[in-house]
Amino acid sequence: MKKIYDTASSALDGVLQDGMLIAAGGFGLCGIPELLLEAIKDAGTKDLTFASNNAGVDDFGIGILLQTRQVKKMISSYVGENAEFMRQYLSGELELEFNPQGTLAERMRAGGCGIPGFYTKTGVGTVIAEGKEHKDFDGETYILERGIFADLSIVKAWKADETGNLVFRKTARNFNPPAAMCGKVCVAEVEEIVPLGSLDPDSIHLPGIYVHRLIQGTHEKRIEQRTVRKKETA
Amino acid sequence: MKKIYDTASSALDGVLQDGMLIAAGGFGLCGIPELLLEAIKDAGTKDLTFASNNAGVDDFGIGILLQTRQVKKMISSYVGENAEFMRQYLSGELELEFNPQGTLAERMRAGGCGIPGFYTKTGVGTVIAEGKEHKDFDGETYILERGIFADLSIVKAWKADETGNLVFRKTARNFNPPAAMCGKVCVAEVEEIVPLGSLDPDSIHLPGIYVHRLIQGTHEKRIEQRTVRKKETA
Amino acid sequence: MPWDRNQMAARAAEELEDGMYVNLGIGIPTLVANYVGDKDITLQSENGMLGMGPFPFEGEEDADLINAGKQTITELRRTSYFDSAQSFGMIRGGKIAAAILGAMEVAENGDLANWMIPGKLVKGMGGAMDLVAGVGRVIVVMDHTNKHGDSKLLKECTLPLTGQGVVDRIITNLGVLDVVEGGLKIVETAEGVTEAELHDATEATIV
Amino acid sequence: MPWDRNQMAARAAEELEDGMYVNLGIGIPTLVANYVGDKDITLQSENGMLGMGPFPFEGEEDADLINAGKQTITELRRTSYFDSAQSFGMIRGGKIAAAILGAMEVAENGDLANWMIPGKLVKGMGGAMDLVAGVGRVIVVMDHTNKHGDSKLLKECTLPLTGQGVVDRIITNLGVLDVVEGGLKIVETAEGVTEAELHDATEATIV
Repeated sequence: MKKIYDTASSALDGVLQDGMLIAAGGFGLCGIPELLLEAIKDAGTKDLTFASNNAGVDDFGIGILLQTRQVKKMISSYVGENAEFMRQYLSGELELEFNPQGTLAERMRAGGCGIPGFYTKTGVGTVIAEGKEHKDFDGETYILERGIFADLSIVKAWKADETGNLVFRKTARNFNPPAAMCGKVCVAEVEEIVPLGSLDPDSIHLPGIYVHRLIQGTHEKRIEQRTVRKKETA
Repeated sequence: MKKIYDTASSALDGVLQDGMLIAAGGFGLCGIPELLLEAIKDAGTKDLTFASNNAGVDDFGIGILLQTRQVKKMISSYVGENAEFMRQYLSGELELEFNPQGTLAERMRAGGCGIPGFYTKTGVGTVIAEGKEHKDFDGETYILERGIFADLSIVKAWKADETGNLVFRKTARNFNPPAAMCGKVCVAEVEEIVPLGSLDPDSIHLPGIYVHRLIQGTHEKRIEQRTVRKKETA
Repeated sequence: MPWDRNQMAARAAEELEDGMYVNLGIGIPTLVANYVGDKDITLQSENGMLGMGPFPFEGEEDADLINAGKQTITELRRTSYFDSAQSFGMIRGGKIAAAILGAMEVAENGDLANWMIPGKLVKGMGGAMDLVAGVGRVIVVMDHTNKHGDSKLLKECTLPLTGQGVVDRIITNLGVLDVVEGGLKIVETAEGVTEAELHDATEATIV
Repeated sequence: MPWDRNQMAARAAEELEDGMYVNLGIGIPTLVANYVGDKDITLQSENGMLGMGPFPFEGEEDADLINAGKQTITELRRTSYFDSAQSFGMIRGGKIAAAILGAMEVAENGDLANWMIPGKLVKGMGGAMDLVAGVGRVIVVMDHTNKHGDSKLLKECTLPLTGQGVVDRIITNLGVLDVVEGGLKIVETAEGVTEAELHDATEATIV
């Protein structure tokens, strides 16, 4: 069973469908599946719903699919830094479902773990709780949040082996493992596919069972807020 | 804030109380907190409830606390291999709450993640579902399982640094991370405390935030079923 | 002639396809690994491992490396380790394509009993309830009848259930049966076993 | 004289004790890190990191290493990385001792609003709702009044809530107040600010 594909487009061949729900990894522009997003743009798939913490910026990440009007709805926790998003949202062209960041991450993990619903204190007493089931446990009130079961997951990792075992790097891990877990099909893009046996089995962040297709590519890895400090002179 | 203690007994000083709920890591005899269990035996703490996948064997693991009658109740998925356990259970001296293994692991993780309840298909239509809330999601029936919030967690890892970052080895990881997460206080025993900075930050299995006290010790690491194959002669 | 343990295991191995992630239970199911040939199968051990290898050579046992039956095993080049919550997350989440399990009883509606005999020794369900509820396909491998010659394929299970309506296919020493609408359907019989013999040995409705 | 941003941050740093794991919000809370002195504080960044270090030196920025404000940062010897589900698991699970956050409004019952102004730009709550619901202690650092001189410490919040009854302590440019039964209680005033001045600048009930 070969999981490795040559290009992002070929790795998405046959799995894209108008109106589908896609879970995407990444936080801000860090650890986003930039090559797969480009390929979805090229494929022209429409009416997409994205479960993704952010919506990219105007010309990078999910932002490029907003420009082409391929996105119908976002399930996100934070969508600042994206003027086109705001415009489409305020004009009613784009639906937006806000989820608290941790609720979104847990909803993805829950979907991947066969858990259709879980209770959380997050959002109780806020607009987030409106219309959701409330339940008391040991005298405290919680709301029911639902697992996300996506049609497709797209994620970005640092290294992979041919069986799809993935390793992430630093804070680029973020939403990638939960996003990968909750999709019926998961396609991963990585910086390097290494020989089988060269990843430490104790240090694999996402086992290959979650990864159905795999590409290696060159990533721009854009930095959103370049902040530095001065070296003190000795 | 020093987390490192000299002995298992000193690491448990002040945290043991009769009647408390203890979550313990380990699967079978693999990755069990053997030194801390010995110290609990020495402390003589009584009426304990253990959330632990197994109950050890008669003279090792939680089994030693069954011998001394320090255990009131077990929350476990499998308690074979333990004659004294069976005797106490059948005579009514010991309570036993069976949990499916995955439900037990998820209940511990849920407790550690502030989730008081979650829905699962596991056990629907079996004795496990009796008395539990049933709920349909998308046409399928699930039961509500509760997060475990333990008074104390005891776990065993391979390596730690002084801030309590833990690394496990092979299948000795098992229940240790979820058990560690669900306790108000977590005490860990490790084979080696390594200098700060020598663990790869991308490969830490359990961040030190979950670990309040730490000891280094020598472990017997008993093997329950020694199975081997013959080397074929060339 | 009915199949022996190894023939049953070999027949069960035919159920597995290239690229599958599979969980094998204790007993005959464990033997299935010997018959996968050059198919690319990855074995899950629910105590926290994908890519389970064979038993170690003598002297190379590692106390930190065991399977769900607590036996010492080895790792492969594809192996990954994870904790029990993650392990059962992938089981419950349907990521494991198939589980091959032993059973005490299977009912014609797919009910499975394999964890407890009331009044006798109570060991616990371990991961069996999670597996049957979560994996893509549940294949039972067991003798067609018990020691007393009574059918283990029943109209209704008499023992406490492991799962309700969970079994897809049953491989016994007499043949292969699928759980379908209204009862069990014979897929094939062991060489030399007639359909009539299989009917006679089966309490469950055969459709 | 009211405290300036740095004095507020320094005062907030006094809330932190040796061994604490802390999450700092964007703005003034970020400055708190400059005032922890030799206390052993571990900073969490909710995008998946414990042990957040300072900004990198120029030329040493790493696109894979950012904080929750998307700024490039560095790691420390104690650093660990994890995914977002684990990160918010520790937040929701109460493992983070304290969060120091900015706010638009705080009500006398501890309600907090800091994520949205209806009709204006909608950016989202990010991790703020999770933090206020989950961490051990929520400390708000903000100016006592808005640009128009109106109190930000209110009887009731007018903006959509981030959390209900979640704030423990408020540190403003005028002083420190605790949320207690019946309203806010003055803990201290900034040097040179009288309790009367603080009363005058506060809409919330002071008890």
